[in-house]
Amino acid sequence: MTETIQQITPAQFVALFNRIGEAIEAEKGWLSDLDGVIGDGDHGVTMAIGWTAVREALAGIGADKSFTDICNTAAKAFLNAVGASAGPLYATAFMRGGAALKGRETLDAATMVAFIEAAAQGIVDRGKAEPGDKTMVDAWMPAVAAAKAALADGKSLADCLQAAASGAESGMKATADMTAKKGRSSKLGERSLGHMDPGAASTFITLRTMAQGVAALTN
Amino acid sequence: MTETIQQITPAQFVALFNRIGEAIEAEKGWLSDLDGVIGDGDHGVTMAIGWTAVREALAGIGADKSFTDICNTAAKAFLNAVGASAGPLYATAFMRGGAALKGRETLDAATMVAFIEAAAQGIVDRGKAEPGDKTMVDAWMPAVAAAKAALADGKSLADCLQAAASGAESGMKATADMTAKKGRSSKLGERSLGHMDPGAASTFITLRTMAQGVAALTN
Amino acid sequence: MAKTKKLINDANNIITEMLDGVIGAHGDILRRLDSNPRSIVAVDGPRDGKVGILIGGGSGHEPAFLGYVGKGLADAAAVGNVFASPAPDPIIEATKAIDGGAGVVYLYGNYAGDVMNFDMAAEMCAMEDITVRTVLVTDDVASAPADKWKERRGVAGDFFVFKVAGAAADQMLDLDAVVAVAEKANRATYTMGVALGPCSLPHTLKPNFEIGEDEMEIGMGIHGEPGVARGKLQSADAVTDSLVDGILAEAKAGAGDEVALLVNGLGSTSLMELYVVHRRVKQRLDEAGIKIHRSFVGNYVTSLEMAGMSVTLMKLDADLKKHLDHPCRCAMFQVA
Amino acid sequence: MAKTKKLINDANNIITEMLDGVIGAHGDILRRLDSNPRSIVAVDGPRDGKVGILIGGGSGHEPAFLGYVGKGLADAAAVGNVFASPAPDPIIEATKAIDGGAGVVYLYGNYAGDVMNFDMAAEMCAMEDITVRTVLVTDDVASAPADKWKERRGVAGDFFVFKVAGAAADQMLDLDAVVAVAEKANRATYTMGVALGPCSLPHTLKPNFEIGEDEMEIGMGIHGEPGVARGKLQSADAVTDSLVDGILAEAKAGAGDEVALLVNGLGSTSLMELYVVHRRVKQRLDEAGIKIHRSFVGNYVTSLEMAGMSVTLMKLDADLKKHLDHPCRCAMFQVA
Ligand SMILES: Nc1ncnc2c1ncn2[C@@H]1O[C@H](COP(=O)(O)OP(=O)(O)O)[C@@H](O)[C@H]1O
Ligand SMILES: Nc1ncnc2c1ncn2[C@@H]1O[C@H](COP(=O)(O)OP(=O)(O)O)[C@@H](O)[C@H]1O
Ligand SMILES: [Mg+2]
Ligand SMILES: [Mg+2]
Ligand SMILES: [Mg+2]
Ligand SMILES: [Mg+2]
Repeated sequence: MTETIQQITPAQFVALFNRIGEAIEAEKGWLSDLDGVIGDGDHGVTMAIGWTAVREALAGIGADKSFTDICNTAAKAFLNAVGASAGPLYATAFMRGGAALKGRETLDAATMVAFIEAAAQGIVDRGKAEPGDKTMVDAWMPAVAAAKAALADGKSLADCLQAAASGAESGMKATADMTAKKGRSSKLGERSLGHMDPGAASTFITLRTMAQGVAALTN
Repeated sequence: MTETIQQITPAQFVALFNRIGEAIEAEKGWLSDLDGVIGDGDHGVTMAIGWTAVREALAGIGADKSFTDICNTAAKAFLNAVGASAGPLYATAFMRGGAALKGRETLDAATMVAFIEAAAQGIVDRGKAEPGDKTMVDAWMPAVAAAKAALADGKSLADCLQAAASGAESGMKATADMTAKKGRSSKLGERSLGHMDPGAASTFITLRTMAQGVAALTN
Repeated sequence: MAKTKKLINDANNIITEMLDGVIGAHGDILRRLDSNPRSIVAVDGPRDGKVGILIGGGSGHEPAFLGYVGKGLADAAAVGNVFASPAPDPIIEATKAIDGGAGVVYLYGNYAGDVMNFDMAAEMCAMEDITVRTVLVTDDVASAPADKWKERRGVAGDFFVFKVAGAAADQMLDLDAVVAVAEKANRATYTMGVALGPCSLPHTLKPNFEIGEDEMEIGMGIHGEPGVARGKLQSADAVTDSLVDGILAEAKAGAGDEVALLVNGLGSTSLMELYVVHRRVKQRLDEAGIKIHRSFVGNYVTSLEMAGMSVTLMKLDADLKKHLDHPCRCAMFQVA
Repeated sequence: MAKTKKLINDANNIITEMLDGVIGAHGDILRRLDSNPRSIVAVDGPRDGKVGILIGGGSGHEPAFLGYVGKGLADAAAVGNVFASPAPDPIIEATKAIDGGAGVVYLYGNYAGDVMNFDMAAEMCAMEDITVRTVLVTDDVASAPADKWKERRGVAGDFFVFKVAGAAADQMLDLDAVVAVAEKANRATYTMGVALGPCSLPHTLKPNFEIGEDEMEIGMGIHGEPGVARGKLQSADAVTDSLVDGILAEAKAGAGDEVALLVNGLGSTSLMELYVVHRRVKQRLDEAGIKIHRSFVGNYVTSLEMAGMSVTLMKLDADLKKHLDHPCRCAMFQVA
């Protein structure tokens, strides 16, 4: 029986980014619809533009580039292509995540969890949102907690990512019960109740796609 | 058995005008719809505004006023309230019709036919449209012809008016088969085929209402 | 079908209320005559010895017509009901108010209703010894073939003809000269438009024409009068190309010529789209070696909230150029 | 549901094509930086010793923001995607281009995305020794309670704050003074809006919110962000009254005060309706003894083809009045 791999290379990391781009492209309608209800309706458009730019930038990246280089290239491409809220938030996540991978030649379960944690912290630092504010932070935080728990339990790389994705999913769903306090929808107050936060949804798609991508990689 | 009257007084003439105003008000949606297809969609609005102004102006008119005074008052009120194409056309019709009634104290079949003929001529003079151009002229001309024929046949006042109304009706219907050559819809060319001219329709409503109004008057 | 939504009170009062708003907002530039509340006259502009410029037409085309009244442009506008020519009275009163003894020029788009009302007014004014001359704007290429150009409608090209004639009068040209300039401007001005969606009249609150969810209509008039061809909506470049083709075929403009360009919005088409169209027009003119002397982009002659736009070219000579660039100060348009 | 109709080519190129159009039409007033095509800079305006004024935000609000770049108003605009803040890069490049050694002020509406991107840019500029100060516009009364005014969105009031700050900088006030004037203008500016219908983004071509055929939403944001209350559409006067009530409760303006008034269209609401609204606002202000120093009516800060409008008051003192009246020459707005 083939086994899923325990560590990935920079080239496989690039492939993961491409896969996320495809998933975002496929889900952009849903993301924009979510944003239409409680925001300005562009989150899917913005994410798709950003990820197209990321894929284009990574298409030209040298095989010798490090995880950090890859992350910085993605960050820059994403940020400049989109601006918006998503731009600084995801770009900071990529950069911080990339910094956490400095010097690594492969990425295993522990470093992947460190990557996710640093990315999440980047989003918190950039946006200053608190848990419960109904933002993507509410997907990233439970994702990090679940991934760390999985790692402590000695889970595999794929399982740790799957834990992160599941954490993000419950976090995303929980945003429906929150009253927005940051971002465009914060002006909505009570009327935001019952609707999921689009940034939390794109976070879930990102982490789910990473988990699926790694699960599909076999030795 | 009561008989319909053979001549009407200025006061009854004013009542006829009021009745036309009510009919136009009731049909304004239809007139605007017709104009929407081949013109700019305002003919019903315009006619309703004009006839409201006529009714207001006639509400204050002295009982001693002549047919000519009544017509001039109506003409002035209509023209100033609406402008548009309908304004000068109908206002000229009222004025010329009124001039044809100069000195009359009652209005019988012959003078009524003269009134309609003068009104129609006013419209031709003002708009310079020819028969077949797909304008209200195509309702007025057959109305005049039919009314004159009825008069020559010795028909009653009511019957002469009924003949005018029927003439206007067939003229109106015939405009559907014409290609517009005057007014807004003239730019339409072939595409105006199959649609009745709104001004011909308001002409029909006007004459039909006069016929009905006189028919309802009994000695 | 549900009624369209508008911010109005009573549709019967809408023109009066609009004019209250206009005078309330722009009392430094516009005033309303006591003798007729539908006559809007420039505070600064009309003066002894100057040819008076009177424009007008139905309402619903704002900023046309009253937005173009002011120093250096028109002296007065006569205001009609929505999409309906003004009656003779407001035209007559405005004519009297702006007559400086040098005659008055009536400038308006060629529509049967306007012609009848303005002609009636002109006849009355003649009886009071005011010389009135009329120049009809006939820029809408789609509305009649070239050999019948006198039957064409006036659409967004109104703006260019008004601007040029207003400048000529402000520079104290005499009546014949102002009329000649206005006629030259009109003959040099070509417009083609496209409509994507209807507007609704305040009285009816229903769309004034029907158009498929994926259709456009080339050549539709500014009151929703049907145009020359209906088809599937195409890309901005393809639409622009058909308009430019139609215009250039007539304007006979070529390398070395200079033009003024107006990309006009009909009401609800965004500036973003209008600039995308301007980009394509300029590409086409650049290719043809035609120089754009001045560009105007925005809602200049509208049809309430109709969706769509038009492209207008005015072929320039030194004279037209000078008048186009002449300063003016109106409530809704300025050249400094 | 059918897609909405727009005159576009590829939605992915729409900002580039719009900017091609803008530069092609207004090359005498605006230029695009080689270093970043989303940085639009005034041809005339930026100069040594003058505080630079940089405005910006998402596209789709035209004439905001780039229409307000020009002599006497803003020196540059950074242009984002539709309804999305510009990235730091175009902000940084524009900052460098307009820095005259006296510092640069960033002025934009208060949105999370804009704050993050402009702050990132400001940090980068600080590293290159350009002093940047930021004034957020927070005029949307409906978007947060008075005690949390700093959380309020910036909407049509952008225009007043930009105008005043631009004039102050053009008059060579120093950085502290320009910031102080901009902050004062922002605190004196109050907006309430109403939306009647949605717009659609070029990428999605579907309405960005749903609203009943007979409904309106008070306080909706200029990107279709939900407002404070939804209800049946009322008469123009009733709607205007709720907006004016909301504004006056906060502005604490009364007899003897002077204000600037902006009746702003969101895109597809006709000028006719905007003037009907202006009429009512003026009635209300007249009743309250508040004097309108200057009125602006039209599409100043839009949301593509959204239907609706907003009312903005800026309470004036001698200083704000002077800056408001200061001449400016922009591609889409002029004070002569
Ligand atoms: N301060 C913040 N911190 C964290 N996330 C935020 C913050 N502000 C906004 N967001 C996230 O950004 C998402 C919206 O992104 P997007 O629609 O792309 O940008 P915009 O709001 O500028 O239109 C929200 O759903 C929310 O998850
Ligand atoms: N020159 C003309 N002669 C006779 N009737 C005309 C002429 N021009 C227009 N009409 C009539 O006017 C009607 C349209 O009137 P209306 O809609 O009120 O005015 P407008 O065309 O100015 O909107 C047409 O249906 C036609 O019957
Ligand atoms: Mg958004
Ligand atoms: Mg009509
Ligand atoms: Mg009409
Ligand atoms: Mg956005």
